[in-house]
Amino acid sequence: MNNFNTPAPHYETGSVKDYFSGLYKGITTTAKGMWITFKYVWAVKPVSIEYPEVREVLPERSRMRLFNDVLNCISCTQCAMACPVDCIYIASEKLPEGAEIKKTSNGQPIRLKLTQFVIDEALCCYCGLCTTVCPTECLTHTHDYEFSQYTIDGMKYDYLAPDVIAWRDRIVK
Amino acid sequence: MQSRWDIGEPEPRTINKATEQLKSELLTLNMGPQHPATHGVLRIEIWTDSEVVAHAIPHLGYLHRCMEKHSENMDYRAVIPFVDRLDYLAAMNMEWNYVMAVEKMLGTEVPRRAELLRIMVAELQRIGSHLMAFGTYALDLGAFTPFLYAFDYREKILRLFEEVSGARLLYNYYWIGGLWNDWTDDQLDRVAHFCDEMEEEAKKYHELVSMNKIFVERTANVGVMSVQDCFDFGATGPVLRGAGFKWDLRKNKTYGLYNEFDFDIPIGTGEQGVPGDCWNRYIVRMKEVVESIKIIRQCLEKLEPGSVMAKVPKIIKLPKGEVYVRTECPRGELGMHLVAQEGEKSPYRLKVKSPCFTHVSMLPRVAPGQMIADFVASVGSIDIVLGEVDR
Amino acid sequence: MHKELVDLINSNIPEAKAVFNEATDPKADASITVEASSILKLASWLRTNDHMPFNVLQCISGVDYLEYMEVCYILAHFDLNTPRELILKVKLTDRVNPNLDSIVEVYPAADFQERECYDMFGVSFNNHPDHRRILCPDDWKGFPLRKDYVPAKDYNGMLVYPDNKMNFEDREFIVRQNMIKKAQEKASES
Amino acid sequence: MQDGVVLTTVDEFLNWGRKNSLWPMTFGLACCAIEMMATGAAKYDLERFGCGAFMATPRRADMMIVAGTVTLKMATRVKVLYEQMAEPKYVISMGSCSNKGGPYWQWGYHVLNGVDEVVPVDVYVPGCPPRPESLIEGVMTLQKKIANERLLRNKWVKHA
Repeated sequence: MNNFNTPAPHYETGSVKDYFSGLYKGITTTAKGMWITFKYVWAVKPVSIEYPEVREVLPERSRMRLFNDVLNCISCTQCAMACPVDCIYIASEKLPEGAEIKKTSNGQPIRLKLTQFVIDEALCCYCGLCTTVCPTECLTHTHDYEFSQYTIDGMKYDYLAPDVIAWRDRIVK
Repeated sequence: MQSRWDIGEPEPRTINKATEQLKSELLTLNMGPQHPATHGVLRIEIWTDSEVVAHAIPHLGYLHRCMEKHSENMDYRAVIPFVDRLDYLAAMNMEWNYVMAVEKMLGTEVPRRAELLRIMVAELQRIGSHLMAFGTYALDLGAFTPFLYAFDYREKILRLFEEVSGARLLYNYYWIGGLWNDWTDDQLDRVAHFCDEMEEEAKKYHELVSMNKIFVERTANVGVMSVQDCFDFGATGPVLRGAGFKWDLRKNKTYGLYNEFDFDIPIGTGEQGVPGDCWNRYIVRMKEVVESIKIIRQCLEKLEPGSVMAKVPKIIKLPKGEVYVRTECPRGELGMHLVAQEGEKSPYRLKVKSPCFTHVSMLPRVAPGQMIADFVASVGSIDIVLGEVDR
Repeated sequence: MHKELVDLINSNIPEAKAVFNEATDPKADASITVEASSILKLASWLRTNDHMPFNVLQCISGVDYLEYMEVCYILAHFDLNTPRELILKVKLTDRVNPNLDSIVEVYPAADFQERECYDMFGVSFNNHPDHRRILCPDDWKGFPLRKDYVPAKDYNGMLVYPDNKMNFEDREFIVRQNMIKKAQEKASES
Repeated sequence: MQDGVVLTTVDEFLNWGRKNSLWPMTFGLACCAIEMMATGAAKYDLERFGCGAFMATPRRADMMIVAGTVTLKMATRVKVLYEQMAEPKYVISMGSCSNKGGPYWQWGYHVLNGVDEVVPVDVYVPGCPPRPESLIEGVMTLQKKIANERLLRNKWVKHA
């Protein structure tokens, strides 16, 4: 049949009885499947969540956008080292001699002045390794996932900027 | 009188001399990187001889994300998110394999509750992965509703995982020395509730798809891979079990605490068609879902309170040496060959033996003589995930 | 299992010169090192002998130790009552054009694995049916998983590392750069 | 013609029609593709926004959701697929990998850092992988962008 020695597809040609039994089986099994789906008209509560109006409550540990409460940050750079993707950029400098040592919420002294804390959310892989090594628990995952942007630079969050600090009262309990 | 239609014996069809010399040739089709039936970016160059596949050449590498190069530059804990992204449908099993390799070299003793929870979570992930395989396989063959059913139940599993680990698909939940955090009793009850629902659901899928005459016609006796083929190409998992060889690492080379559980290994017995064809591979996955439910139930009974994380040094440094650890993943037998140098913070070399990589290499042997639609069915039946094939 | 297998190999295939290397750490795995030239004969013997057969080739993983390169053949025996697995190592000293015999006739599974080993390490396998790169594009230069591989900056027109995306202005502050600089200064003083 | 009332209302009407029937192309690359399928499935239904019909061919698609890691070998295909789509076409880059290379930006010698190297991107959806809700929010931001486009006015008004 073909001159490229491709093996011909094997199809066994059944008898007339096979034809009709196949026809019967085809109709009954498909009808049974359709009946299962038809039962969903009255038997099952609708599954879909109308997202913009109905928002699902995220579980407590859900890892969405990161937030760093810079007042409690002692700039120990543990998170920058633990990050597998290197998307956390921290810079700190010595406090001037006489300056008084402020304390974080859980009592650790802040000896370094944090000058830059930037997380590039476009690179971040949301794995949560940084939040586990943070000694003062200031770097946490929040629950907001609605921050798609038109430009790529919109995703580099500078946590020292006043508008980002303003999120603090919404997030930090 | 002679009727107009009576022209006597019609002469045989004559072949025009000119068409005698016409040479037909093979047509190359690209089941290209973007194709609804290739479950991702796999390109198969099909040489077709009028709708019958003459031979097929898979081209891989469209999702080669250089994971092995990354694992040489990350410290041991930071490699876990990259191991997640290998087989993103069974991320927990991938993590478990890597974490078991590191723990074997490190020699840490994982607490019993963590070991039991690892088995439970891995089996839940196996159900989720098989649901995905069931949904997309029915989608390949044209049935859209099973895809919605499967994803409805997959969402329930993802919700459970999100409450425990925090992410829906790529968890970073298995840590070196145990688990990141523990399951509360309320979550464990929901797992038990899910198991009961899933049992009815599996019966429903059986009626909806497995016994459907059209599905059986499309998959029985199609893409037959015998046991000898599987040994030649090193195929494992549902492909080998579908061919009728009872090989499952959870039973044959027990790791973790699998020896304390009793469950049996479904193999392709050839109810419909021949063992080793697409239908048997599919039905082995469906039966494995029921077995996994059994394991999860036994796991829930055996759980007793305790710590979930063992004592692990802050910076992990492995002794010099290499280890090869194999676990049974939903797609087959995953193996990780970890080579470590003395006093180095990152693995020296991590080679991932991916089951789907070997299954794709079987396609050129299955393809010749199949119609293109059957070839789509056999590609779908071996359930490829491209993140793991291309690493 | 390993010692017994080494004696078997040395008795059946003398030029293999199998050497059993003890696991360097009690928790790690032991392996057997074999002569590079005898790999094809050894593979066919390993698959068909009746003392300790290995009917499945799991994977071929290359490891680059800078002075020499090592190709590990990981074999397994799928059998219900005597499951076994073995790490078979082959040392290749020349880095310019290391090559081995392809064992595709014995284990068809080796087809893709060898192509990947060639693609990542440059170990060419003679009389391999389809000796192309498998993961990287065909016109890719260099062998990525070698330790001395420097990734190319761009690949036919597309920038792999575009400057505007590398956050250089943030990276001056990055902690690792400072640590590396300090380490270099200390190294240069001492 | 000037930028008068007539053209603006016609533009708005066309934008309204176009933004509510964005047909995406089935273009799943990696893990984000699974979340895209979850968005298309029953629970988080993309069909409610008119973009549930996943078209297999680029010819019939209006929107390309680049879901997953764009490797160098795949980048040329992404460009070809983008060019085969009919104008007006939009691109949503879903997930950190296609935004800026994601976890593979530093050591991935074969990974393209950001899909905007090959195709113009309209909306970047962050996340790895993004939740189905954040993908729907990405589609809604794209719809906001389409709502005040000036396709007719740019074409016919001289000093647009």
